[in-house]
Amino acid sequence: MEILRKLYEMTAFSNLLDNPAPLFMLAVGVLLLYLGIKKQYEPLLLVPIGFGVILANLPGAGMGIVPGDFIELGDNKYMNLFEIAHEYGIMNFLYYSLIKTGLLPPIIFMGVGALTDFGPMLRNLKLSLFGAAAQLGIFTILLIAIAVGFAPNEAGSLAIIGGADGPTAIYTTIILAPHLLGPIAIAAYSYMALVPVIIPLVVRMTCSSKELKINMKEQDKLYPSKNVIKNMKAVKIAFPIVLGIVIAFFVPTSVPLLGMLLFGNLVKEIGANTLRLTDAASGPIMNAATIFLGLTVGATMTSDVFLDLKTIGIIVGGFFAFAISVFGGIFLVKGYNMFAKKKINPLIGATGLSAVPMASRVANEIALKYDTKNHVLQYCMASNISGVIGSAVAAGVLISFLG
Amino acid sequence: MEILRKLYEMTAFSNLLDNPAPLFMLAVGVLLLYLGIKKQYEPLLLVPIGFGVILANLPGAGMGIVPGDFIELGDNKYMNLFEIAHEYGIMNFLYYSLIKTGLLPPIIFMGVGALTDFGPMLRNLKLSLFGAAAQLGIFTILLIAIAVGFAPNEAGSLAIIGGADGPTAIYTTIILAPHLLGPIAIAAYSYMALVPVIIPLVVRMTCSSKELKINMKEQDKLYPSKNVIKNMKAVKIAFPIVLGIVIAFFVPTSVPLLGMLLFGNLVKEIGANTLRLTDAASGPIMNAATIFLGLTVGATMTSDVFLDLKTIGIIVGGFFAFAISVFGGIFLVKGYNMFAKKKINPLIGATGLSAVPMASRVANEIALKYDTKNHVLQYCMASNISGVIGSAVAAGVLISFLG
Amino acid sequence: MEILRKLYEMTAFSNLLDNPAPLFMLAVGVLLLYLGIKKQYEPLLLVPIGFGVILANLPGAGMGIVPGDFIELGDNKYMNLFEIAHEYGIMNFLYYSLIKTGLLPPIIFMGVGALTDFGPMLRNLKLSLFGAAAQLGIFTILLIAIAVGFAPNEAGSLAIIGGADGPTAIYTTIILAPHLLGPIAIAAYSYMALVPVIIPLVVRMTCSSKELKINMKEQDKLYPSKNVIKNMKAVKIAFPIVLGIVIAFFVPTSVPLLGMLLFGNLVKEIGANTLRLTDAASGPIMNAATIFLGLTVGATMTSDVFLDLKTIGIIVGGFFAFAISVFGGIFLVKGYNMFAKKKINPLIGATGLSAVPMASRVANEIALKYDTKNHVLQYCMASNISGVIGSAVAAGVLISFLG
Amino acid sequence: MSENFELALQLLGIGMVTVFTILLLVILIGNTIIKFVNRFIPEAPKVVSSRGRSSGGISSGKMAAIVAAVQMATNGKGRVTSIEKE
Amino acid sequence: MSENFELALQLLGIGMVTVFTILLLVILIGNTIIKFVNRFIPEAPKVVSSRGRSSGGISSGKMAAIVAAVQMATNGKGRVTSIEKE
Amino acid sequence: MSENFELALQLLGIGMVTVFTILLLVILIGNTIIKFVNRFIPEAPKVVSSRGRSSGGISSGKMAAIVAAVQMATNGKGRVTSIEKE
Ligand code: NA
Ligand code: NA
Ligand code: NA
Repeated sequence: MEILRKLYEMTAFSNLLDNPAPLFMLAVGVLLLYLGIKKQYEPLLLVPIGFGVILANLPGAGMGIVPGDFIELGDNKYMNLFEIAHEYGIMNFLYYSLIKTGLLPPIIFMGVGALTDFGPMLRNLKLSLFGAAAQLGIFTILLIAIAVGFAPNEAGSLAIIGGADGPTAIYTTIILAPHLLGPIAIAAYSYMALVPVIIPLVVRMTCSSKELKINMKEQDKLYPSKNVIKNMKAVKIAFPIVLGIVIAFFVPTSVPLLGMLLFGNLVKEIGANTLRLTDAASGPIMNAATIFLGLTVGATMTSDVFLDLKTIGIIVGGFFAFAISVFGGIFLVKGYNMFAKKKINPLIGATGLSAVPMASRVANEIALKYDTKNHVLQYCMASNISGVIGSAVAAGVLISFLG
Repeated sequence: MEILRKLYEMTAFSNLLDNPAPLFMLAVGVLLLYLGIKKQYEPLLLVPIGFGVILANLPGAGMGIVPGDFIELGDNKYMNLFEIAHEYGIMNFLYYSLIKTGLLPPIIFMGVGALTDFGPMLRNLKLSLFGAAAQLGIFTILLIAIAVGFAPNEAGSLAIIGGADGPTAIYTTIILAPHLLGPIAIAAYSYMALVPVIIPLVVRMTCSSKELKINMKEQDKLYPSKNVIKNMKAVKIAFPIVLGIVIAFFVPTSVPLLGMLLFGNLVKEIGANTLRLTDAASGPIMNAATIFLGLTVGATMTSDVFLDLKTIGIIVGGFFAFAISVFGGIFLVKGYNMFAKKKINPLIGATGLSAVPMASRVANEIALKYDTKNHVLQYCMASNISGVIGSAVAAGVLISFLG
Repeated sequence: MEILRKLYEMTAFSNLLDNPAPLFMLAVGVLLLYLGIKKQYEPLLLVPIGFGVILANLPGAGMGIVPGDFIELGDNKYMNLFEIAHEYGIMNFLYYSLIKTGLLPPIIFMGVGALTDFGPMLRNLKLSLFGAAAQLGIFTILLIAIAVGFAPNEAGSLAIIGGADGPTAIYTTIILAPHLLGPIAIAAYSYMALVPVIIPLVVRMTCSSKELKINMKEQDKLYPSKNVIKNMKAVKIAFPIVLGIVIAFFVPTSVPLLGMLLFGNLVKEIGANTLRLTDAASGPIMNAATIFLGLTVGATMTSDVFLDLKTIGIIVGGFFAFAISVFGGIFLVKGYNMFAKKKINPLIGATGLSAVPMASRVANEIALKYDTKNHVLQYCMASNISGVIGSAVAAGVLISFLG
Repeated sequence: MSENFELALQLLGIGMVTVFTILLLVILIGNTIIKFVNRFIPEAPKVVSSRGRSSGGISSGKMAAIVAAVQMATNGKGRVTSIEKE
Repeated sequence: MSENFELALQLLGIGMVTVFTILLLVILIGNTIIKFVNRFIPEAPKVVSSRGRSSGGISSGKMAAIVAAVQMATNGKGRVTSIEKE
Repeated sequence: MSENFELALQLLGIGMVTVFTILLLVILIGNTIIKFVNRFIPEAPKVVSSRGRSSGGISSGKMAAIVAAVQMATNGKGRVTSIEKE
């Protein structure tokens, strides 16, 4: 009997009897895996996050992230990383060295930069402006969240979901409200995956068939642009350097994100001479960062963190942040079209949201539905990419004022 | 003359005169390199370990791992990693951040998972049971080691060699008896490399020619199994998720190892959608982890650690742990065959040991020697892979009771 | 108005008004990018360094490396890495965990080793001696720098530029004078990139046309060497092991660099059995290390560090260190030729500098200019590679006496 | 010592029981999943995405032909690690 | 609360102004760079260095031949990613 | 200062002596290993395993043949990314 008692103590069943909440969280983890695997919602992130949720909620396994105050010693002193590993295990070691330090989101942004082509944006620079309008969801939801009673820092983290950019949302939340990291990351990636649902929804509610048939290429023929780019390679090399410096003067807090994005992009545009760096940034570094980011962010979702009214607020608020951002972009196009001769398809406003490149693909499909010859993809990519810059800048503003 | 004296002081010759023991350790390092390079014993591990032994024992180079109490400050406080690097150099920095934290073995297991195919096991699930029987060596040697005078935690580390699984042995030792890490890791990998010697030896001592001629495919024809797997991909995706959760309830301490193994496997089975993660986990992450694990584990083998009676105990005990594990698997097959109509080839018991996939290949060759048409590889792989789970579970038990 | 004031405060313009020096540093960063991208001066290093300089000098971005005493707590205690990240951001986190610990230069050397072929050196072992003579610049500039008023540790860091080897220069500087890391790394890589200018310059000043026409292959025919290598693979495997051990006895402080170099080389020479390790060492590990080394070394170059008279000393001194090293190699050849019958082309002395493999290519081109049939590349590679060993040994001496 | 020995004896029991329990569970879980999948999602997804990269979509017959060609051309010393489709 | 709300209102203004300012700057910078490049360095560098990797040691002539063969044989749908020599 | 200068002078001596010593040792070690190997293990191992990866040592003629074979077999949809030798 003694031996059976010891056996029982080794298992996690006593923990479960004390607190069955983890069982619910395991279901959440399985749901996220289902969304990532079967529904193919951003599987690169939702699969590690879902598995991280499961690992964190296996009672007795010690894989859940402990709250930040567990490692604070007061007086601005913290446990060191070795002590964290020793006391709270490898997940907390990874989380407190890679995530809580703010390291991985900029690292992933470096890889994103190395995979980004600013070409479409440079060919249609004017369209970048819609990447600004489509940040409207962020600041509107910030207002509403604060009105509803969220603390300003939490409201900022919730609002940044409207930037439709995973690393930006995570980076901002690490700084403003790390205790909400799990739900916010999941909401951000889930809604990014739901862009094929959200964009058509907002478009249908706001745009007429006539507007959606606006053919950008014909407009370009009617009103040709004066700019020809004679040496695209040189432009693409100079652009990230100059842009990085100038933006930094205005929003220095956005540098860790945007600086790394532009560094990755520069290295890629240089070409063969720095190919080793491009390959590393967009390959092993980014992939490894994605694994550890996903697992550890998922592992922050212990039951006491998730089973909170704020989680519902984040889920609802995140959705509206997305929708309002899409609306913001569309709205600016409509305003522009009222005054300009050269019309713009409102879908190009909708993609200002970012969620690159899925938003552009979705928008292109909508356009083709209304006119099978109306390919808007390249134009959408212009506002789409500028939306990444837009939300990183918005994140910088939130961090400056609420951090 | 002054200049010559200074020159002499710069060199390591005075250190060597004080203590010539490192010379012996250098020979051990060269021997390990010889085994890894020329004899091709697990070269991926034994070459870095051997070189690590050499680096650690170069007098004055400061590349040897210092004992854990050098970095303890008492009162559950430890030197931080920066101080460790500053005081004891890069090898200790790597060791105390990657190994002593317990990080690398689970990371390597993630890669192992991404390279593992549970298919053969799922097609012959019943054979998994022999992966349990073949853990017998672990607990038998634990008993003997304690009887001989090893402390329980050291005995547990020694015993886990019988799991025939490198990362599991290293992980267990990090937790139970880190001061024995070097000899135990070397014994584990050496005996894994000696599987082509150990398995035939035990088989010859215990199995009759008639038993070894049992043809699994013919048995399958005589007694066909009812189970047909209609959608292997779905099964392979669900399996690591459900298995991970259920095992965790029973042996939560096995989660860092098994959880990461199953995560790696899940990501691989999902396929194209998470290919970036699979590639990272089984490629650069695992390879880099192997380099640093090998070098630092080797670097723990300073002369005062190695030149100890316990080392001999580990070498002898490790061998018997392997042999008894093989025997355990074979023994259960024999017992099963006494009662069942559908006979099982005892080689399938022998491979329950794990040491994937070499054990299966060796067993297949033995079978072919007795009957050139008797291919048992796929059947052996079933018990072989289940042996990995078996030893990770055994490790969890040891950690629960002795950690 | 209030809102505009807050907007202004968020920007970096107030910082710039207080201290416009960063603007100058931004220009330096852009210049380095120009050299790396357009002039193709060591782009793998100068591009990340240049971008790091820019990041560090964006006011308010918090990406500049803080001086070492900011993280010292006195009494041999230091802030832990988590606190450093928390207080000073990700760049300092990366710098203090990867660079200040001395980790990345040996890691890069492991990759260099995995890409190095000792074959040419083994076929012409005698020529290795010129890799010793070409360290003359190091110790000469050390003398001069001290005479001019540099502190001995700073003089050592400056002098090691003459080793013409980036990781060696950086490693030495981390230990001797980390506050000079930026300018020294930049000088080292810039002059390595300028080898096609420096070598011809020194050669023209010191060598006669007749000397430069010495044809090594004809000399080999006239005075054939007795050594034939019957089993190059075995030699190449034994060489790094034995060499590593023997050098370590003489200059143990060179082990972190040379040990890792030889480990990388060993793993490569073993071939298929350790290919995973070779690929990791020379691919993702080295490339990732290069990115983070470049960015963080660049980020040490804040204006107060760079705008110092010492920087000019480093730039001038570094150039002469290179030139004197080239001269040293040539001078030994001339001396040798005075006594030996079998003449040596002085270009083989010039490449003792290292700067592999560019120095050899440059030398080969010079030789071909004087005699279109005189291919000296393979001979130059012998002294060229030995120059890497030479400067790592010189670094070990400097660290022993000045560290 | 004898106390430790008792612990070791207990662990021999606990350990082997646990390991057998878990591997029986492996069998149980495996069979349950197989039955569940056979009943509810018996069809494999149309697109084969097993590995995705390398030889994705190239039929095994063609693959064999290629491998054979390589074998011939290289005297059996070469092997095809991957063939990609665009 | 009302104080926080005021902050949120301000941030709505500051935020959108900043984002628009930056993206206007993006347009300005982009156009300036394009004009500058068009005027001062209008020619692209001669050497194509797109991907560059591998094919080290294989003469560009041979490489071209191989690429052409692949192009022909694949109707332009295949591409050679790497051919490595020792 | 003059003390430092003396140190520097000493280091000039120590340093150059050490560097020459080491590189003489390199020569000595190299020659010893070559002689040892020539005497005791003069034969190279049969299996070439030098680099292994991608088409190492596969002649370009053979490579072309392989590429062609792949094209044929895959209707031009496949491509050879790498051919490894064992
Ligand atoms: Na956005
Ligand atoms: Na096992
Ligand atoms: Na050198």
